[in-house]
Amino acid sequence: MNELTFAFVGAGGDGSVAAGDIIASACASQGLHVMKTEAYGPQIRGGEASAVVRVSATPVFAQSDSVDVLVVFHWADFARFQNEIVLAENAIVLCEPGDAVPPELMNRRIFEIAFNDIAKECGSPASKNVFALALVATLFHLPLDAARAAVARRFGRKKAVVAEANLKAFDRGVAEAEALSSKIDGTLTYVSSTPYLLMSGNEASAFGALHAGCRFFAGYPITPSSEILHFLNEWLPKVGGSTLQTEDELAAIGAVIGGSFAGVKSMTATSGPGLSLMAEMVGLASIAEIPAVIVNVQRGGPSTGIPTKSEQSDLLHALFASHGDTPRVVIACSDVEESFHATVDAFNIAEEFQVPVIVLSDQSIAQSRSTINASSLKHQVLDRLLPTPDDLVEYRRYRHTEDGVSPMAFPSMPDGMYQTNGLEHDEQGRPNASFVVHQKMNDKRYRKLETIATRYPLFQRFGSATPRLGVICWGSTTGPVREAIERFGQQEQIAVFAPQMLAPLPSRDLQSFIDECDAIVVIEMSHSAQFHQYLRSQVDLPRQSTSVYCRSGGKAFTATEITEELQRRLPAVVSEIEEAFS
Amino acid sequence: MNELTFAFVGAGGDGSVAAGDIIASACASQGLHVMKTEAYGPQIRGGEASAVVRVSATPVFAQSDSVDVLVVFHWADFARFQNEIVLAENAIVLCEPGDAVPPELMNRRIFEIAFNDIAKECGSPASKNVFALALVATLFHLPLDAARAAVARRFGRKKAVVAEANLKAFDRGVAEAEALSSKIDGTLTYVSSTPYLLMSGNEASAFGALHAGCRFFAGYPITPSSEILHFLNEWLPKVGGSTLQTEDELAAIGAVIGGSFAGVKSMTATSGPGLSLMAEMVGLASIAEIPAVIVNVQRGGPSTGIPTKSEQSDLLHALFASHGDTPRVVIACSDVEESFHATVDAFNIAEEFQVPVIVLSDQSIAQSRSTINASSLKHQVLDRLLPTPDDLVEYRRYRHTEDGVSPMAFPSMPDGMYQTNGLEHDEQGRPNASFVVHQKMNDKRYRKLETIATRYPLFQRFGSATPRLGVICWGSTTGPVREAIERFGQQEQIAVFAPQMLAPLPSRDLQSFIDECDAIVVIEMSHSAQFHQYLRSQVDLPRQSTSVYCRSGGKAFTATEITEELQRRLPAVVSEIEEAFS
Amino acid sequence: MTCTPYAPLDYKSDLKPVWCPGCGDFAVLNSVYRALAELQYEPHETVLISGIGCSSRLPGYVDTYGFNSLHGRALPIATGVKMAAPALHVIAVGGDGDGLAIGGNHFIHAARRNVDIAYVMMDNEIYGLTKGQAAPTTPIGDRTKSTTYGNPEESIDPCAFAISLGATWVGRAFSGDVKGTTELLKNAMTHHGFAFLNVISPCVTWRGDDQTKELRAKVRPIPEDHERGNHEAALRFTREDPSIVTVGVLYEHARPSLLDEVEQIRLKALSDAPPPSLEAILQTFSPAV
Amino acid sequence: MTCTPYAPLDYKSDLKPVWCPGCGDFAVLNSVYRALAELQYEPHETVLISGIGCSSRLPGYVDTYGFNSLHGRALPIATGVKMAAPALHVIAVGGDGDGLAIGGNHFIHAARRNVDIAYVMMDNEIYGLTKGQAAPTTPIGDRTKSTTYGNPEESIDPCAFAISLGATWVGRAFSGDVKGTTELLKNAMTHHGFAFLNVISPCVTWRGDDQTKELRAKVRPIPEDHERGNHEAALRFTREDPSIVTVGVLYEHARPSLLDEVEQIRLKALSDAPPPSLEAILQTFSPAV
Ligand SMILES: Cc1ncc(C[n+]2csc(CCOP(=O)(O)OP(=O)(O)O)c2C)c(N)n1
Ligand SMILES: Cc1ncc(C[n+]2csc(CCOP(=O)(O)OP(=O)(O)O)c2C)c(N)n1
Ligand code: SF4
Ligand code: SF4
Ligand SMILES: [Mg+2]
Ligand SMILES: [Mg+2]
Repeated sequence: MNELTFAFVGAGGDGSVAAGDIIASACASQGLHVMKTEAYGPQIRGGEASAVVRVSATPVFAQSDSVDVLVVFHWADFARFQNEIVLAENAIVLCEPGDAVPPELMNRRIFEIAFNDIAKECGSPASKNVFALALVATLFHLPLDAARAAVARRFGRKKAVVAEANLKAFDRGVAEAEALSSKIDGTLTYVSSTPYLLMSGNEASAFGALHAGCRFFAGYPITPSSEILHFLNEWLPKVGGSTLQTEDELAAIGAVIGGSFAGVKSMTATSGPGLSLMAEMVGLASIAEIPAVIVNVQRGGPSTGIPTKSEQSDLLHALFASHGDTPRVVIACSDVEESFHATVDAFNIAEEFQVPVIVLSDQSIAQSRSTINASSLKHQVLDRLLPTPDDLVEYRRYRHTEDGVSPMAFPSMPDGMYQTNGLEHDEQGRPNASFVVHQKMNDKRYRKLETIATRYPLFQRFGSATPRLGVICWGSTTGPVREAIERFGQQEQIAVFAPQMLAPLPSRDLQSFIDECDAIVVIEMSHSAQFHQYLRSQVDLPRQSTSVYCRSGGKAFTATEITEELQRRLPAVVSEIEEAFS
Repeated sequence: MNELTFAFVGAGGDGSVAAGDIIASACASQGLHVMKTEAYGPQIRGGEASAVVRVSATPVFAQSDSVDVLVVFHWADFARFQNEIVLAENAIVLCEPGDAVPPELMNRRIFEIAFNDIAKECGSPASKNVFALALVATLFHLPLDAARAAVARRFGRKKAVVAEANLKAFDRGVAEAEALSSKIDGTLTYVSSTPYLLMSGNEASAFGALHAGCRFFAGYPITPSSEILHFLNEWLPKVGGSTLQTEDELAAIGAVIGGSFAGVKSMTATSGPGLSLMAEMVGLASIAEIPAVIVNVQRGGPSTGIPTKSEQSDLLHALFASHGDTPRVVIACSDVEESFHATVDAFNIAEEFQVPVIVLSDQSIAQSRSTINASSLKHQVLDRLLPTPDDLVEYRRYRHTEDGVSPMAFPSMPDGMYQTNGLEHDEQGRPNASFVVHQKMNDKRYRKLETIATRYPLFQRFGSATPRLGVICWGSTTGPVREAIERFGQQEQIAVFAPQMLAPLPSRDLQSFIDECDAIVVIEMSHSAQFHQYLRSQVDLPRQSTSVYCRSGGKAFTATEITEELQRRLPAVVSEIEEAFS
Repeated sequence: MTCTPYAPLDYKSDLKPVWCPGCGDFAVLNSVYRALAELQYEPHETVLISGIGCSSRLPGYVDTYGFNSLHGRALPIATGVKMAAPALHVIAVGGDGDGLAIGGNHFIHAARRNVDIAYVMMDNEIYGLTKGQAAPTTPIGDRTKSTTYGNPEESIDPCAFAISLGATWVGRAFSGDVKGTTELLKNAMTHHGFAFLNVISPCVTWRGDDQTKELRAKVRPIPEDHERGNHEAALRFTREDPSIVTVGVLYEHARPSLLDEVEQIRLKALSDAPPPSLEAILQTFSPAV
Repeated sequence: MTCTPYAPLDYKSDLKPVWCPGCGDFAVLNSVYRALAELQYEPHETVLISGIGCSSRLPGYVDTYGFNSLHGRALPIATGVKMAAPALHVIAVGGDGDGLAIGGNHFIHAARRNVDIAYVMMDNEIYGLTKGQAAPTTPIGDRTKSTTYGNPEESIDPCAFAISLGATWVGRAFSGDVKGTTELLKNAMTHHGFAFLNVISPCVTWRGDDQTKELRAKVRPIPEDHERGNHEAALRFTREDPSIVTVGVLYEHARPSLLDEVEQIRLKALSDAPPPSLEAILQTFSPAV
């Protein structure tokens, strides 16, 4: 087999997530492609926990449709995840003897394994996850040595008895697998190669910030973005930077604007509720033309909503929040690797064009871990336009220029002193309430977006070169769409356009894509079809032949779900074309 | 003459605004139509001040294009207003002898009047404004007795000498007018009738709130909305209500949500920066389905922008701010009278449908005073759907219903107890993170908008019944557009569609309007054409035959400006139609 | 209809708490049930309002009217409820992060206004729900998820904060002592004006399983002879030796509450005249006036 | 290049103040010019940051780097500036409404963090710019545009606020006394940590033309023997008889500033190792680690 998906489910303390981690890192270390997600019940500790690990010899772009191998420590804990963890029809299920299998799963291939007893025998009841992972690793031919090494490392820091018990449990798992192997087929076929890195989207964003030269981070904790704060809190001080955990999100973006005004690349990270609180400050950064990077990790909304699950419903807020005519840039990322690139682009654009830039990620990217090739994490870094000595003669901070970008002095630069504000102002930055100045300054600020649109027409286009059906999607929806498209193969003439640059949108490219297709389907995870509303406002979507597949979040898109939606639309394309020829 | 526009300009303390007030109220008391605006320099006291009063025998819908009669106490103070106060070609200008007239105004009909000296003669240098208004009132046949009575009332509360001096100045003005009258023509022709009320948009909103049954107001001062706070602070306690001046806008909308949750109709009022801060709370009101009315008086943006001038650039923020899929209602008002109706509608809809409702006014409506017929300030008042005894049996606060509206208990109602939140929740209000519940609840909340759209398809349509050119505009732009349309008369086949309901938009009516027209022009005061962007996202605007006239705020639209824009587009319509028939 | 008095568990809602086993908030919830029962508050006349956090989940577990609102915003909402419907018993609850970080400004102004509510802060010296970042109450130097090298910021004592800002009743409780906490809750709930109760409520998950035991050993009742009307004396119990946690009523002071003021305003506004009709109000816009 | 020392007016920008004639803020501005000159701060190494209000217009009139930001947000911005560029002189300025109403939460946390900036509040007991509504400093009972029947809320003493929240230097000045204000400004600006200076700066437009005269009569210098290290003693000057306004340094206390802590964190983070390369950081994601 080319790929397999494993799931571990149990109560907090059962070590499901750790088991997933060890498998993931063992596989990544052998050059396998891995995508790992975790999910929890609402209880912070001791509640339900699950880990799903997709392992593949070829690249993967999404979570898989269904799980091939499920380890359940307690069926009671499985209930919470039953909508999320879908078992393949011939899935193999390993569970405790005597723990009643839910009737609807009775038709899967069920094996009773006395996890608890065996772990106890090995010297530690807590080692059952290690036993379980060794068992499945052996059964399905995952990299066993790497897994054992990972266990050794993980428990090496603990007391010796604990480490010993776990290694014993591992070996016991390997041994027990022998007995089962005859009953279980379907092993993973792969060739080991150079190891991949294993990173989450949040880590990739945070590392992207370091790479881009960010040296000041201010933020307020919020799920599912807090890992960015944690990472930078650990690493920024080592490279001469600093972080500030502020009292709230108003202060976070305020401090970022301050740091940036002072000449240092600065960033904050948040999720929907925090981004809502930042609306006013986005306007300040926009009118005072101060670079600012905001990473917003979307979760289920509105309001507090569903903090631990994904949705693509902060889009219109990111694009349009803040009163007044407020130019800003919005960049999407569609996977872990793009979280890195989008963050570096965000800094480059923010700095070069002196605008606030919002990076839109979401929980499914930010908190899942994927394999990444270290060599793909390269990206050119650009800096702010500083005033020349000539510019500093009667320096005008907001001098009108062709592309709207005026050289920006920073405090400590002699002769660069200027007084700025959030009021409308003239070229010197002096408050000015006249229509003429206002009109000209609005022009200047919006002109920057035109240049950005030309310089950064960022989008992905893939699939058929001569599409009949065009899919437009963005962000984390792109992965499942890609997998769905690949299932259709080339004959079906489906192509996908996924803009990374959401504002300014690469409208020209998008319009020609639309014009090439006979029919368009917009796919997104927002109940109110925010992306479709936005697209309509920016490009011309043919009234008759455009359809939308949108739904609420709280459950990941699968390739199968999208394949079905596309299939449903393919006959329409066909009949329409027939009509056109009739 | 059918109408005249007067302007008074001077330094703070010159009494320009008081002069305008007295003229306005004298005219209103005789059944004349009046629109009065004020403008100031940035200095709070002692800076430049101006008042412009348009007086007409027939209804007026906008500020006039130009001023017919200008009283300038100091030319130096006029400079600040020169873009706003445009003098008619044959304008009459009254100014101090020896105060040099700006060269570009030398061609107007200039009369030197020794305001200062005469006022001193009357016993108070501060009475020059009264002298001046009496002079112009006499010259142009404004209601003189009413004006004198207004002066008497105004100064009756002051010291006797002051009152005397002012009445003396008034009589002196009347007398001086005799001498000038031969040189000045153009008097106002009108028939006295029953008096009108004189109200500002902010007062009309505040009164609308009282009318609708609002008994709790929480707000934070901000220009140009503070008058709503001031009015309600004075009047709510008299009708058993209360106001709270909060520490910030987050608290203001929070307290409103609290008051409303407790069963009392509640409101806040703010301007752009405040509305930006309220973004998160709008989401809470939306998901917890708590009625909340927010009056947002737009000013120049972005950020602090131009606090004292109008713009229509909070539109997209009002429509889309707050992360997540957040249904809300947005209602526009286009003049003072509509400020009343929009506010009552806002309460009716908020209460009946348990949604947050944003009323969008702007500075040009909110702070200008217009004549209103008291009898037009009637409006049906609707209340919240309370649970029946049957509903209270195993009460489900968020029960799924056909129109999405579930009966809402309030604290102190026995058996109505429920626990709500901003998390996604089930029918009982219990937090629930499952996709199925989320999808269904999103459905429920958005379903309410559908009913609202059917019940409240609020729009104005006027002009030709068989339009070739269709104008779409909203809010304060409607007044100048109406005046422009009237100039064209019936032959030109221009019609106007101005939605009062911005969300949900009366899309069906709007679409048929669009489809009726050969060409469409969208007119708005926003640099980034926010209204046009929004319209595109909601209805189908023909790509070829739609154009936009938008610009930054900071200067009112005039009927002439809009007439010119329409004129420019008329030949296009003609040629297009010709093409169609060729 | 027979009238049996409410028992503590009559206030229990159907929702099962999602707190971690051993979390101090369970005991706070029990104390809330008891206090409500001892005061025989009508469930339908009682409103619990919270922000966001583990602790802010509490209103969901109490079968009164309840509102688990936004992070940091319990107090403005509670103020709105109380002003709109003064007859209700309004209790705001939440975490230390909720009330002192993002909600700090509302705390200042609720205290200053002396709004007639009880505010119960479940203080665990950490952000529990977001999985262990430093709160404004986290001791300086402590390592947390967001303070890898030790917390650089001086912590706030919530009681000192409340006393300094004008709260008219300030107490400290330890959640492990349900009887004591119940008493203090009752005191806070029946106080006239703004009452602040800081309940030390351990987070076993992010502050360590030993928290409860360690705290129990530190708890001391406030001396009988403490003058609770004395500002300076009260503040002394907020700068204690770290080995002591004094519980009890730290401060109490009588001044008019916000609702007293609102009532005064209504009287002044009418000055014995009958309430004006809408028509009468409208006539103030008549140019003849 | 000859080096003439900066004179006060060298710090004056081209922008003409828009304050009302007689506004107390003119004198504050003069004191700022003088203090900068006496300290010989390099204009390009100095940053003034304000919120929104009449008083917050001040940075526009000073030819250093300046930022008249958003209502209530001067302190977070100033904190960001100082953390990002510690060598700068960072001075936050603004009104009483700006700092105590909408900005109150940032004041709490700036003080607690002991961030190395001076914060100058121009206190006129009113919202000037929005034309005369009550501020948190407006005395209880006062009528303003937003308190038709008298202000129902107890006012805040900004110095008491700052002292209680952990500011390490707190002073009060009267704008009419330029010499005294200049001295106190210099003190605040050179203090190590968070220094708060409350400058009583009358609003003649909304608090009456007599404000300045009346205040001048109330001003008293702080007694020579005042122990500025003593919390309780300092607080006593914040609960004064309304006929007295004591000016001077109320409180001073030494503790590590935020930047001291940041420096410590950097040292701890590296613990003598050289700064890691990006590649080294990336390798922490290698599954083999
Ligand atoms: C605006 C906003 N910012 C951040 C968050 C994330 N958040 C939820 S609870 C919390 C802090 C919880 O700490 P505390 O209030 O002390 O409650 P505890 O969980 O410790 O009981 C944070 C930061 C949020 N929900 N909303
Ligand atoms: C978010 C926001 N809310 C409200 C305002 C309106 N506003 C501007 S200044 C101000 C208060 C001014 O008072 P203060 O800070 O004391 O300054 P002063 O004018 O008295 O010097 C207010 C409420 C605003 N600009 N932004
Ligand atoms: S994380 Fe801490 S505060 Fe939250 S429920 Fe668990 S123990 Fe309680
Ligand atoms: S309104 Fe008051 S504070 Fe503002 S400039 Fe005038 S006097 Fe000064
Ligand atoms: Mg906490
Ligand atoms: Mg003030």
